[in-house]
Amino acid sequence: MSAAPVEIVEREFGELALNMGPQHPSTHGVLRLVLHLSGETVIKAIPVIGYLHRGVEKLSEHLAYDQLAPVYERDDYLAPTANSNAFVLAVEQLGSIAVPRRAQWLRAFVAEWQRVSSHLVWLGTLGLDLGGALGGGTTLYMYCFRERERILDFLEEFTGTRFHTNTNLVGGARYDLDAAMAARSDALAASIKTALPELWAMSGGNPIFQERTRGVGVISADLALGVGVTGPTLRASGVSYDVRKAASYDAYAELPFQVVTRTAGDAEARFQVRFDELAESLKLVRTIVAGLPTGPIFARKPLKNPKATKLPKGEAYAAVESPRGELGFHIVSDGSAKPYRLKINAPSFKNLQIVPHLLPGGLVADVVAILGSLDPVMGDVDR
Amino acid sequence: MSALTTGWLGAVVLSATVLGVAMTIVAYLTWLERKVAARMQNRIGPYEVGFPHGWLQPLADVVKLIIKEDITPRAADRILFNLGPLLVVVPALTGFAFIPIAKGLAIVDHAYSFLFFTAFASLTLLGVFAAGWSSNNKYALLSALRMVAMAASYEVPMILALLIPALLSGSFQLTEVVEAQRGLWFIGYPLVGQVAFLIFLICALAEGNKSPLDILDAESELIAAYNVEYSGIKFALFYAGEYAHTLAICALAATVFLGGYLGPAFLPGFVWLAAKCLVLFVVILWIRWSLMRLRIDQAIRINWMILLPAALVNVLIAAFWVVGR
Amino acid sequence: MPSLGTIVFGTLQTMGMTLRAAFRRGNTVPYPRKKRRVPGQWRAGSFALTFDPATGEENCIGCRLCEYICPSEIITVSLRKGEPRKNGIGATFCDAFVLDYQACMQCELCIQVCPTDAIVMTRALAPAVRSRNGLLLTKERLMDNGQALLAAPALASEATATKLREWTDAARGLPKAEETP
Amino acid sequence: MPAPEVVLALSTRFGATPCPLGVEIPAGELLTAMRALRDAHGYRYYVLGTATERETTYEVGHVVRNLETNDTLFVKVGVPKDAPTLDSIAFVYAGAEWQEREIFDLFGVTFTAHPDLRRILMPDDYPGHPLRKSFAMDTPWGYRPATAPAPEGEA
Repeated sequence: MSAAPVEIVEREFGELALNMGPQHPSTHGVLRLVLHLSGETVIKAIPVIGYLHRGVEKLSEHLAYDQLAPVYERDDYLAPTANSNAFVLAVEQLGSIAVPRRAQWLRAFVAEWQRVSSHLVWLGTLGLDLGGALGGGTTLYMYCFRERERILDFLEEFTGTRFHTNTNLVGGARYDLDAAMAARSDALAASIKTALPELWAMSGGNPIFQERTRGVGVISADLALGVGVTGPTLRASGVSYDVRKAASYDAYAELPFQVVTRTAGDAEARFQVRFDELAESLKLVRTIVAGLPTGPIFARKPLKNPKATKLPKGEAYAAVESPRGELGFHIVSDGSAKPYRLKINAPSFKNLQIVPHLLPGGLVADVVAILGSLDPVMGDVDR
Repeated sequence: MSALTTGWLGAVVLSATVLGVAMTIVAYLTWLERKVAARMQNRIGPYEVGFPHGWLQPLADVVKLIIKEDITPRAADRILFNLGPLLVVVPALTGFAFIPIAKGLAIVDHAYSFLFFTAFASLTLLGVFAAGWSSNNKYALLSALRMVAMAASYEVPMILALLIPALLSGSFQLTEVVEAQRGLWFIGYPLVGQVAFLIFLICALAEGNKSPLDILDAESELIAAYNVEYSGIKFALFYAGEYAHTLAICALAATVFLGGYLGPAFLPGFVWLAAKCLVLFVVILWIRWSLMRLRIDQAIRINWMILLPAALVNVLIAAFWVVGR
Repeated sequence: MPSLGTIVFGTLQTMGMTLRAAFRRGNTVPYPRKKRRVPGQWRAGSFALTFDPATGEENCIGCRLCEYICPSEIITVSLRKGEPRKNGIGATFCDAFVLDYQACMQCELCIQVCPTDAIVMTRALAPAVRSRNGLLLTKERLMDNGQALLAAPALASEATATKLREWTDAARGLPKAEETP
Repeated sequence: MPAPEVVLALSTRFGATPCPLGVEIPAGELLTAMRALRDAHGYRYYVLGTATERETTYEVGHVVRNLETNDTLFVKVGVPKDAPTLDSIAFVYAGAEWQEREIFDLFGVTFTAHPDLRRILMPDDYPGHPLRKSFAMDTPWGYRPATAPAPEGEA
């Protein structure tokens, strides 16, 4: 939250410094952008983050491994399961803890549903960014939230809460899918699939939407690699890297799915990648339900005193493909029941880093289009 | 001049009545817009205040806005800041004075009422600029600057489109323009009428600040744009001015393209006028709640590269036609 | 710029979409008059300390497992020795039991570790309070909730410690030893 | 796991020693080693910058990845605690800029020749560097759960 050293200069030749955020409808939370404008053209953009910093990494050194998974679900609050999934994977890798096969499939199941729900939020808010709260954007937003609400209702029925499902435990999953819920999941996936053309008609099929996103915020593959953007943002620049394929975790090695890529690297390409991922994920949840193996979902002894779970000395890094990209946990253990050091590799943090490279040259209206297409979640950026 | 406006007292009473009715209509237009938008978004819209369907909602909104704290920023230009809302509302409402509601009957039936109307409709933008400039807020300033760019460009094809009815009727008097449509509404004239109407509709979106051309209060970029610093009753005035402005433009379009008060005789003329206004208003809402916003450079490019040449060619064709007739 | 066909067709497609939507049924639930169904294992409600329905004795044995597992560290329990219970689950009780609901994140770990199903969540919304003290769930408040659950057992969340442990039982779903050939 | 031939090349050229998940490199060689990794070995993708407090050093780690071979490598550098200064690699990998700012913010390691070294997550006037082990968890302004009702009038 560096306020003072950001130099705000309003020079005589008409350069205007515009403080966008931290309270602004289009900065996706509490991002602050210091924009230097010449007319409406952005000359320089300085992102200022940290307004949502909660010190999770320091808190991790204070809590035991069995307590921590629910804490991380608050980081990336649009796809909470991805956080705890990456954490439990790292702990299991460090402690060589076996995970039952059914639990791996269930983790992927919840993760894919949350990917759909997260992408729906992104599409709706992108609509708000491009169309405004008093226009067609809201209509798209409402359609997206209509579908997302049904996913949250389903997750609530399945796990007890709509968001922070807390379904990942070290060594397995927490809630089991019965036949009735499996049937509901299938029906829901089918019905959301029929709603996708409606969302497309409101967004990608609209000439104004195309005009607003095409050629805006182009990220070349080289820039994307050097800055280290990840997830759909990286894949829209033509780099086909998906953690689910490249470093398979959970059940993804057994699941068939396509890695969606585009080569244009602009906002429209990022939109298309995420939109196609919606369909891919809907296919995946149905595949998972159809092939869900039987067996237990938790292989350890029942939870009791968390201080009893000690990991061997060492280091581990495990990552998952969250809706925003590679979300990794690097754990350094000193042999006790608490992490000695825990570092979260947050995808939004890395994706936001590209903002100063993209905004100069564009108009103020492009700022919100680019930010919306990057899909940053400030809880994930600031941790 | 109509007999209704003779005498000072008569004028005051009439103006007060018209103003009261107009403001009530404007308030209920917000209700209509919220309902239409809600339907398109699969929602219900206002429902609880004035159960069912929230028919008391506009009243509640007005009361809320009146009793809210009225804030003037310390660094604002006080005179312009307080003048802004008035400059928006008054010209927008004045426009209604020129709209004929029956044969030869308008509050002001001037020989050049057509031109007066367009002049008053453009005056609201002055209020917007005053508000944006005087707020001493960077977002409001950007909005005011955008307004200048938008007004300078979209006024031109709009006036050119309005020249078509004037050409075809041979008069700048709105009552005459309506009477000239007895045989065929001007929108029905092949090609010329439809192109002019379409251009006018697009320009009306820009004038009335509606998506996809609501560049100057693009709230996802400029928060609340020129009225970002306004609260309470002044904000309500802006809101009312915006709706009155839109409605006035709808009324003009209904008058010069859709035959105004003309219609089958089983209903009085002003009902036909109101119905046509309402239909146009809902069409504008439909466009507004369906489409996203254009960027300012795109909006202005569309204006200079497409609308203006089309309007010019259209005027040329109409002129040849009128001459050859 | 896109072609004229794209502009006309795309715009008509979008406007047709909103027109069709306008004649669909709304999704809004008019909340106070129509309530949505609360799922069985809902965990967004308040907490309760349960009683044994047969004997009416409190179930909490003051073992402090919930205090140890709570990630927000908001539970404070102290142990008290007392008369042995009639239903035979021991002679220890909680002396004080304070749950600071302000910082609770509804992770359900305390319920999962409870050996006697003593702490559960309720399916009723936590009542709105006028001061922060109102969110401090003391033993009396939790026991009041527990008494309410005795009267209306359907208000309790289905996710009790027993059920959660049953779900995560390591032997669950595996063929039993005698069944394997 | 890091590719053995890369580890070998790094150890012969820069005196790197293998360690869990990657290699440890002398602080003076970091910049040239990262350049070599990017240009000669194909580690073009910058994944993560991290730091860990050890007994006498802060161990700064840069994680880079070769997308062709799908190989992730931790490059660790020990920085002495009494003089925590290290070369910035933000000009080699643009992605390191914010990660180094974060390490500077939370650990107090200074990066020389960094384009814009300011605090990134914490307020500018924040005392101390929170992820150091010497930084106490019990800050006076931290939230402590209540165990008894607050006195009347304070709640």
